[in-house]
Amino acid sequence: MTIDPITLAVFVPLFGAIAAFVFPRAAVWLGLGAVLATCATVLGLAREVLAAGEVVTPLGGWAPPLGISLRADGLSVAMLGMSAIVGLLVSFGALDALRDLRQRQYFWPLWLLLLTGMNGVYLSTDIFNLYVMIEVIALAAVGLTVLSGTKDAVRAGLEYMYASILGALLFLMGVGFVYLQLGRLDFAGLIAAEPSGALSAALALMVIGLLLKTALFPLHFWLPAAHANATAPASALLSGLVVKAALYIFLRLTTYMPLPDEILVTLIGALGAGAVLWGGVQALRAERLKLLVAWSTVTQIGLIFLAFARAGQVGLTESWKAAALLILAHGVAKSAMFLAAGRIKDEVGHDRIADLDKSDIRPTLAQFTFALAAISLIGLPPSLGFIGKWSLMEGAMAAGYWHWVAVTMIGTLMSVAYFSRVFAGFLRFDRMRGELAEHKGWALADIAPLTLAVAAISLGLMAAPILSFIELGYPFGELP
Amino acid sequence: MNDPFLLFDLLLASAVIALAVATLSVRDLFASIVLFVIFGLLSALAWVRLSAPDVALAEAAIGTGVTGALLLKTLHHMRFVTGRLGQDAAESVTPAQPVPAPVIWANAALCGLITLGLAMAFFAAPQAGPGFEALVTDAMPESGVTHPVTAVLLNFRSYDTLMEVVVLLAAVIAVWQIERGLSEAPAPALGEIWHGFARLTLPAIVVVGTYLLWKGSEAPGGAFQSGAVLAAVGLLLLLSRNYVPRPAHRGLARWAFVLGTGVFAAIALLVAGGGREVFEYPAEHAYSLILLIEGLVTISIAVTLAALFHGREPVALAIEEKRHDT
Amino acid sequence: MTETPFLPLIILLTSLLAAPVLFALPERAARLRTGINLGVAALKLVLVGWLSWKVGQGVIYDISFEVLPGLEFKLQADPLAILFVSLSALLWLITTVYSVGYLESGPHRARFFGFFSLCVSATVGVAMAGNLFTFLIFYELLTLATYPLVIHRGTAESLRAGRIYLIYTLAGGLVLLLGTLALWVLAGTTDFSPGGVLEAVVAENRLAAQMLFVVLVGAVGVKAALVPLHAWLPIAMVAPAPVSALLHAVAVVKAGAFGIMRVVYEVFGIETAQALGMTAPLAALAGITIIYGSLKAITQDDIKKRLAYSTVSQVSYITLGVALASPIAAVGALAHLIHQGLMKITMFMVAGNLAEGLGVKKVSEMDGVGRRMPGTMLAFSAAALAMIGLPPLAGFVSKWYLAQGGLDAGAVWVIALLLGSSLLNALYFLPMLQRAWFRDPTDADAPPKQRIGWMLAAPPITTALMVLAVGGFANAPFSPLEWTRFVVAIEYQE
Amino acid sequence: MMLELVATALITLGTVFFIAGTVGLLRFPDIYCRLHALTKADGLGLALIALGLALMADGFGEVFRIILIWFFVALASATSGHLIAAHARRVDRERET
Amino acid sequence: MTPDLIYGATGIAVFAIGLIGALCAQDRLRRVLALKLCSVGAGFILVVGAWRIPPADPDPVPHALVITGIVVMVSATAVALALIRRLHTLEAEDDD
Repeated sequence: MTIDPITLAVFVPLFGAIAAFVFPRAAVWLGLGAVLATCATVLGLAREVLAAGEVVTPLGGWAPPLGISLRADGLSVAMLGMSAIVGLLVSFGALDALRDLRQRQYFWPLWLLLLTGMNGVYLSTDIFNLYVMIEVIALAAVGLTVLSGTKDAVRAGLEYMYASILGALLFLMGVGFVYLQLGRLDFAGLIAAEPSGALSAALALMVIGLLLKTALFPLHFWLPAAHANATAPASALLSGLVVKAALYIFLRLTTYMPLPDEILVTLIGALGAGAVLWGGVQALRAERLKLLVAWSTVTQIGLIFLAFARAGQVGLTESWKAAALLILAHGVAKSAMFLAAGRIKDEVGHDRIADLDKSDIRPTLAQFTFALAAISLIGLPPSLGFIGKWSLMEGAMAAGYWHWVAVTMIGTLMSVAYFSRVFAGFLRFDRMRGELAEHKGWALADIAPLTLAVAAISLGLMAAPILSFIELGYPFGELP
Repeated sequence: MNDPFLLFDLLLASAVIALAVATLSVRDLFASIVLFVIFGLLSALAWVRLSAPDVALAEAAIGTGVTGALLLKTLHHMRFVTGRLGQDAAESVTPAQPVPAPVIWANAALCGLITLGLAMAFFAAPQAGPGFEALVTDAMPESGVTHPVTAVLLNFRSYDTLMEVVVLLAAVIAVWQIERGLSEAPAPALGEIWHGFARLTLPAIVVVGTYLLWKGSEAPGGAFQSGAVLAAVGLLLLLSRNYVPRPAHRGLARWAFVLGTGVFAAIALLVAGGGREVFEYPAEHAYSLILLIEGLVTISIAVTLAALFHGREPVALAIEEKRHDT
Repeated sequence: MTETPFLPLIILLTSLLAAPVLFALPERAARLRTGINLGVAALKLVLVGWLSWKVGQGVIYDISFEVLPGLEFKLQADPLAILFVSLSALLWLITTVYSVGYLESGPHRARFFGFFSLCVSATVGVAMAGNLFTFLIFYELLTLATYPLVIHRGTAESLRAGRIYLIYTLAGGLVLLLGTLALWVLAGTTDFSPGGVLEAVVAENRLAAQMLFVVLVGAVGVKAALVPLHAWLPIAMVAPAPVSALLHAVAVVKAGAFGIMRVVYEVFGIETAQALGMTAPLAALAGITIIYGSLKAITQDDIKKRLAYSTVSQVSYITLGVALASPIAAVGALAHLIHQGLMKITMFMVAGNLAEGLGVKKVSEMDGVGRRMPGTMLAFSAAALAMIGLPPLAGFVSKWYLAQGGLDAGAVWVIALLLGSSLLNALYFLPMLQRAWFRDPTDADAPPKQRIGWMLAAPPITTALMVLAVGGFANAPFSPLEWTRFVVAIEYQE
Repeated sequence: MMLELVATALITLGTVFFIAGTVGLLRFPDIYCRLHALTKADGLGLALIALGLALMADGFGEVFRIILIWFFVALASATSGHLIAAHARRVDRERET
Repeated sequence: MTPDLIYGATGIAVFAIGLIGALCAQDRLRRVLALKLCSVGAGFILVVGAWRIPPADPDPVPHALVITGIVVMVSATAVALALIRRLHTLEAEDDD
């Protein structure tokens, strides 16, 4: 029995989830083992992709359009890799962050199902299959959102659930229209299709659904509360990884079914700009640390769409590469930041920004980690976020779209402003009620977020190999 | 075309639309749910008209039956919780911030536009155009079953179906997670007649469910419809308190939830190798493998749907009683 | 001819790798921390010495790797870089000694020295950046590493100053990013190369090139404290004395001035810049900054504020020398990069000592301090007189060359400017000397607030001696001035 | 032919009963009357339709299935009618107290 | 005029009604109902797409997809309803 790593990438976390659910007492170890095994699988797949450019497996031996095949190229493996590695580190972070036994028992199966769903999305070549996968993600993600069980979390989780279902149903409606027009649902069919009214409608439905799921302004309404009220590891997964799945589908779709009009590209860019500005304003006003971080996710999603629109329709192929870099950068940095924020909250006992400097406990290493992650999110060199922003602005400039450059710069300044609110809370010492408490300033639990944050910074110097890897198999539409 | 059924179609379509509007516009939530159930059944009828009996069965059993039961249970729970606080239980139970009228109109206009666009796109799309049917016909001999829908679900696109069962699994895990420690609204006393009814129907339902499963390989029916019907057994048992979940049953329940998914996935992997892909059942065993998978998936679906209805994970009674006291 | 191509990288890494170790050390491990600090600083100085020797012999160091297609991270050790690297390596060692003394009992020492180390790495990186992209990376790192130092005290005031500092420098960094991008888009390279990389662009699109000049010089001008972008500098003086010394003499302001050199000489090329008509306005701006800074300095009573405005003024000599577009003025500018560093670091360390030892923070409190801290005040006097431009001290040498350059470039107004500026320098430094030496202490019997240890006393005296030496032995081989001539020969492609 | 006529007549009659039941459901004043109309009329209507269909059935198997359908639907409607009435009575009592 | 056109229009109408409800409904439970309507609307479109002019058999693949969709939707509904129950209890406890 020899099984390709490409199928295992979906099956390993699935079996992990099953095992972790059936044996709740051993959930932690089974879960960790499954995530590790997923990492190994992805590594194996990466090797195959490096050798062959793309890997395709028709499941059940039925070739599309009748059957469903899995396909991996550079981009999908990059997304798989990001999920696996970020997921592994967040899993380590969860060991400490989830102190409640019941939370632990449910965290692992839900998280592994989430991983199953995400990996499934990254390997899928069939739009209906994508619909099922985003539902797997949605249910697992909502389960994780409300893991803390507080009223705010449940309320936010419900809001998230509504948005998720609606997004998925819009997508499903789009699938219906694709079928009406083409009589098939695989990507190859989409690529070959002539433009038509039904396909435009389908694209519109699917894109709106996906934008809702990925929380692009003004469809972001559900995100801040959901991400801010979840427990830290869940927030890290939701913000760092989950929103990327819908983004990835959007990327694939717009590559295979190009947006029919320049105006639409500009519109999406404008929504991105709106996200950057509105999210920035809200982050400036946020009273709690995790809420601020959640709003920063809104702005970062906007930034990714700015990158998408940076050079208009003509430059879409290149623009997607910039966006992909930003997606990876945000995935790593944001998960680090949420874990660090969770650590700070755990140590200090609250996460009210205005009162951080009153605390006589300073979890220094977590704060340092937070700052490192912020550097990447602000886009300061040499972080991956910086390289992403560089690519964004480079393309916009080369195309003469100075307005996108301006928005990016304003967004960057705003991010400096809202993150420095937090830094002030870390570094101010004259408002403490007493002496600085004897606190060693670090804990073993800081290692996972720190690793992520350091990765977010140093990956920037590896952008060239990353870029050449994600171009394997021509995911951005240049056919060989 | 002078199809005499067209009038029926038009009437049915208008009824479906009217019920959809009514579902969302009546004040009383209970009425709303009842209207929804009728809506679902009429939709199923429409699908029968469109020669989709499998879908109609699934919609009637799962989309309407199980969903309706879930909705009613939730309504009951909400009224119980609110009623306990001494408020008027008959009124809308969710504290609602009124949506400003302009927003409603804007949304309605937006939806109107969307509808218009979709309708235009729909009427411009090719009608009754070729789909997968030729491919399916060609592949049927190798599928191991004779009913095309079953062949699609459990062979050609079994990956989707596996993931669908995974969605169910995710749902039940999420629900158990969400309802940790939630106290239960006491079930209403249903009386002797009900118990007699339950006793009489239970075996019949089991027979029907099994029949549907068995029949699925050659005619409309199959794991999902059968699972839903069998889940009804669970519902009846739970409602009549003939079965009360105990903490000791948790382990068994977990196994039952994952049984279908696990075996389905395991078989998918095990058949691979020797030039065969994952999910590629050897033709000579395809029928038995599909039947095995369907059988186990049915059990999982039935148990899972019943568990979704029951909601919270069975917990120790002591905790439960304590919660009731407070 | 390349021998050990990794030498620049090693120099960069010495302090960069020391930083995490210093962060991780527990507060109590003071001895170990000091050992690492001094050891690494000394090691770096030795390595830099070796590097200078090699570069003096004509070895070219150049290491690079691709970050994005075509875009490289590039370190190079050209003579101009050596000039700045040597300055920072030398002064780092001295400032480290001083900081150890200064912060002996303060809180957060691990954090302080970690960022201190990072700050020096960033400076070295700025110096050795082989293209504007790499320059940008270290320029931003410098901002990030200095911010925690500026707000080290953690008071409301220092946080406010830190915020202003951060806003100015990060906005400047953002504009630099914009300029770098524009350069990359326009020229297809961001490499530093004598003579510039923009000739083709200038021929094609003069306006774009001019705008690019404004953007780039404006961006680095923030750190160089060119008026009107200087406001952060006087505010940032709330930082501890060693940090101020670092900011004013070694790292931040100098990185800005150095950036102006790189931009004018190696991005545009002096001839191109001149042809664009951008040098004259820059020179005028520098002139305005020189006078404005001096005038503001006169009105300050706070010693550190007065010194800060003095920096605003003095650093612009460098800009002026660059903008005059005359090789002789360039020699003056480059020499002033070193000279001003030595003079100003002396003064800030002295200011720190006065505050620590005597509690004197204002000029009006300086009566008779010369008698109470003679060594320290001698150092201060030497630096102040040099700053005014008393021959043969360091300041005189640079001003002399600047004046000659002015004549060379046909800008006679420069002479007047320099004379006026020297007069103003005298007006704000001499009263301080007069109070220190010729007035009786107001409370002569008051015991010193705290004894000044050798770690605080020795560094300013050392740097003061250097001030004397670089002036007195200006023409000796390997003196800054000699090296400067070497650099200018390259930049002017003679 | 004859059979078909009879069957059609039965089904039509059944439908009339159903309609009558529905009118009753909509027009009668309180829950008990409504239930009365509904269960009675529908029970009869169902039986008539089932009978009509059974006459037209292809074979014994189909007849058997129709009988089963009739049996279970009648059972379910009787039970649910009872449950609704019982519930209504309980609510009424609660309201009185 | 053929049934597929009639029911296709019905599906779109139902979807739109559900959409309005999902956006405007004030009541939590009713929003779930609205979403459920959307899913039925989408189901209509797929079933209509599968329909072929009578002597021909319909395409079984969309049928399978709709069945999958129905099961997925019931799962999502169950989770949403569980959240509603939980939230309602939490809010009620809060008011005590």
